[in-house]
Amino acid sequence: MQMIQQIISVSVYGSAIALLLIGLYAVLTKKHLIKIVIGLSIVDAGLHLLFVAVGYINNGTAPIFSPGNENRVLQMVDPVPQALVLTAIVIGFATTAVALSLIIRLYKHHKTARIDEIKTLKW
Amino acid sequence: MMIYIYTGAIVVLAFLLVFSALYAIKQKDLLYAVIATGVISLILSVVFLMLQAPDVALTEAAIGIALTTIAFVITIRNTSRYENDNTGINQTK
Amino acid sequence: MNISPVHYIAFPLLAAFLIPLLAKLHKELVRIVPGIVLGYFLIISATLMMRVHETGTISQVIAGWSAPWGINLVFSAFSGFLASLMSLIGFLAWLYSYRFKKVDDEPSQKYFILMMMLVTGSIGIVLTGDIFNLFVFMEIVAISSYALTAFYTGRDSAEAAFKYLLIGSFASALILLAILLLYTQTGTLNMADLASKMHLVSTPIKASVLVLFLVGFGIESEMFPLNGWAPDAYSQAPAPIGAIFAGVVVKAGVYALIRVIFTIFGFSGAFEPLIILGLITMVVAEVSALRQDNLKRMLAFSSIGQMGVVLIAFGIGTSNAVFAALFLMFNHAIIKSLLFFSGSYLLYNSKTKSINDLKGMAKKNAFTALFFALGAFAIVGLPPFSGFWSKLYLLMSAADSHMFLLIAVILIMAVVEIVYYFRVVGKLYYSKETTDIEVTKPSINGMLVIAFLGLLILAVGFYPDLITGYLHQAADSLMDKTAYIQDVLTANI
Amino acid sequence: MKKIFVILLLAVIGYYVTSAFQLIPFGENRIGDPTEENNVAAYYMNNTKEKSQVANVVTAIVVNYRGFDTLGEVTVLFLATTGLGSILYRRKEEEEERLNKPSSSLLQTGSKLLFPLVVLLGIYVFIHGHLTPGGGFQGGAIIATGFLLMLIAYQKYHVGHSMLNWVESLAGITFVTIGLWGLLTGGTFLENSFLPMGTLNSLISGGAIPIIYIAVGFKVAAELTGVLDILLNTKEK
Repeated sequence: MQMIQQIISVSVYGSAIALLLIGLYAVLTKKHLIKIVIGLSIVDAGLHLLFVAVGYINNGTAPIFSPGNENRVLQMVDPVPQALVLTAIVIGFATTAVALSLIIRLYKHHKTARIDEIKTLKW
Repeated sequence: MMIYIYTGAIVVLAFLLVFSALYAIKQKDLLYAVIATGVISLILSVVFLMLQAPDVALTEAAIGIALTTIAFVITIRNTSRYENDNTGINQTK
Repeated sequence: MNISPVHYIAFPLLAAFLIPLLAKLHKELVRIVPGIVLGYFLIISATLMMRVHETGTISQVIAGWSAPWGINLVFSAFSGFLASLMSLIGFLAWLYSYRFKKVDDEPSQKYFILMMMLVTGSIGIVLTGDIFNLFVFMEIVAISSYALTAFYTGRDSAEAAFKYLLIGSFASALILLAILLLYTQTGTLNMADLASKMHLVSTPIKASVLVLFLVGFGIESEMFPLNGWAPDAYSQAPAPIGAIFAGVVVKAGVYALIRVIFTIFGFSGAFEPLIILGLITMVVAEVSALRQDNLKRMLAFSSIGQMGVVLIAFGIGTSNAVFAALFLMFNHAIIKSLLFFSGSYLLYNSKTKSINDLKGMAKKNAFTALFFALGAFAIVGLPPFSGFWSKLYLLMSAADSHMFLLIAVILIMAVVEIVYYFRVVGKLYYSKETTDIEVTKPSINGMLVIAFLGLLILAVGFYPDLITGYLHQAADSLMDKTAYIQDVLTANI
Repeated sequence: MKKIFVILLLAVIGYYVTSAFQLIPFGENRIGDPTEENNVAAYYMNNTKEKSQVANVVTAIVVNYRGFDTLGEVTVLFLATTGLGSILYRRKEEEEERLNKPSSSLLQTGSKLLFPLVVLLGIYVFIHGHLTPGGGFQGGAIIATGFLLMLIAYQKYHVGHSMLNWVESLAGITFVTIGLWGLLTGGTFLENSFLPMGTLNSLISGGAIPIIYIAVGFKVAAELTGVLDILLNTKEK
């Protein structure tokens, strides 16, 4: 049992942190703007997974009082991180949309979407 | 028995997550990369369901899989499809 | 309906949602309604400041759930001071940009909505008592500033906005992670409740949360080395937005940083990391400002340098130093806005926005040049102006803490500041040749704003007592962590 | 060279994040006994049923306890739509038709059939937000997917901007007005007190929570559709 818990823990936390790092790697090294935004959304995905993972309780149920089991409060997983993630997902989409629209405008202007071909983007 | 299936599924999904993330950043064809990001969202929403977060799973499914992917695809259609595309600079206009 | 802190948020949102419909009625409403809202902010600020002065901190709960369970807004002397300052700058920026663009253009409708929400979001950051709500308001600020940075289509504004967006998203990811770590350890998101439960958090997690917040909010408050976005954003955004960035948005970032360090982590006394980061920020920015040719970029670097000074002052952490920091923030907000407003008129027709285009501008545009010079004198801290007092108080508080090396560095940087500001003023007044760039006379509302800010600088310069009393109260309210917790957690609905 | 530096940096960050999360055991119950109300999660679980009569605790948190966040979040989306409009703004004369080859008739008929179903599903999801998983955001996003289908299938299909504006504004105004109603009646902003709470697990329960979630649903649907519409209509010349 201990072993199984360990495996689940490692795979959930591990994949979430791996997503964070992979996304960050893309943001820092990739040259194409769309790749950078993909990196950002991978970072976001990792964060969202971390939020949900932290709220999970072994053998918990979803935080909904469905008819019939209205008294299972003790077994519910933590609802707060889930509520926060809802907000974070929507905000993440808004940021991605703005980033993509900026890319479209940059492409119109420079006819390219690569950082190394747009001088003013270097820093 | 259920617990083993559950554990196995989580492990497989975790590997798939990391694999699609790596694929998404390695793939030079941006359309495939974007689809890989969509797959990440898809797997995530399954994982959210397994972690007893149906609300989040539904949101991730609707926003992450459908809308974000489409927004990326539209952008790619309006810009360039390949990561190493230098055509813009060589074009005469 | 009594005036309460939530009006700061509710009415601008109502207005923002209404404006697309009002635009169908009459185009002019699009510009006027944000002005009414921002003007109403001034009324709220005045009323609530008076109430705080009489009865102490106002803590308002939202949705009927008292403090740790629901979200609450806290209008203390400290947050109230910042909210009022932001309202003032926001209203002036609106007045200045009232004739900004032809109103038939659709983007001007969007400009005013975004500008109003930029100010609202910043005020929300300052007032909220909930750490996740702070994050949400930060995103409101972020999205509107990305869009406003990219507002002009002609320039390289999309590049600047994209840089800003990248760094901004990085910051918000870090802040989310920090919030998550704190939540797992304390089971709460209310800042007062967090502050009282900080002892439950183990040291390694505490350290990583502190680092995450320091970097995340450091980006918003233009702290070195993550301030690469600032000069581009300032120089590409429309001038009134530059003023709002300097006077409002950065202040919100600094507020968040300070609230986390002083209240949640409860540091009291000198906090060395902040002093060191502030020092590096200041030195790097002031030296970079020397080399700038673009006036707006120079102002941006100067702004970063000033934020470095503010961070140093907060880092010293004595009551007098915090007072000096608040005074510096006040001065920076009004003086930098004046410089942005007048500078943008001086360079209105210049393509490059280069300092060289200012040659002999004083003859052509005496009014604006005069106030620009006044602002330049004030910001470097020359005696009769308000900037002098804040620098003096800062140096005095540093001397109290025996940080003499710090004083030396600040003084050297003041000399650097004098050099680059006087170079500009010299170009304005003592240049033999004059540019052939056409001058644009400021519109009447622009002149009003510039003159008002100039007079405010002079007034505070001659009678610093006008605000020092209030600033002392604000500084004390920030330093008193237990009172904050008390005020928030025992507030009745 | 840069890559090595980045990988080193990531290794350091990864090490610290991992060691931080090793202190947070996965699956551990950090809430404790809900009836003791030691933390917000426990309080929400213990009180949602009686005080709000809402079956879905996440909905109660999103709409009621932390409704202010939701208002802010809806505003973020609204600002994104507004911002997109200004970033990709073109003057009238620059506007042009989307020139694409027409989609296959299979896609067209399929979309026509699916569209009402998808919209219906979305509406179902946000009307039942307080009972079952889902709610305003999810329902709104599903409806936006339906419009997206139509936008892709029919080149000529155009979502009326005027209609989007109306829906978005009215939904937003409803949300804020419900909030201000609480203030007007002497309570607090967004207070859920002016409607009867109803009984748990029935459609009409939870006071104003379903109404707010429906408003959020319409608003999110209009905003997301607006975002996609703006992106789709900027064709590169």
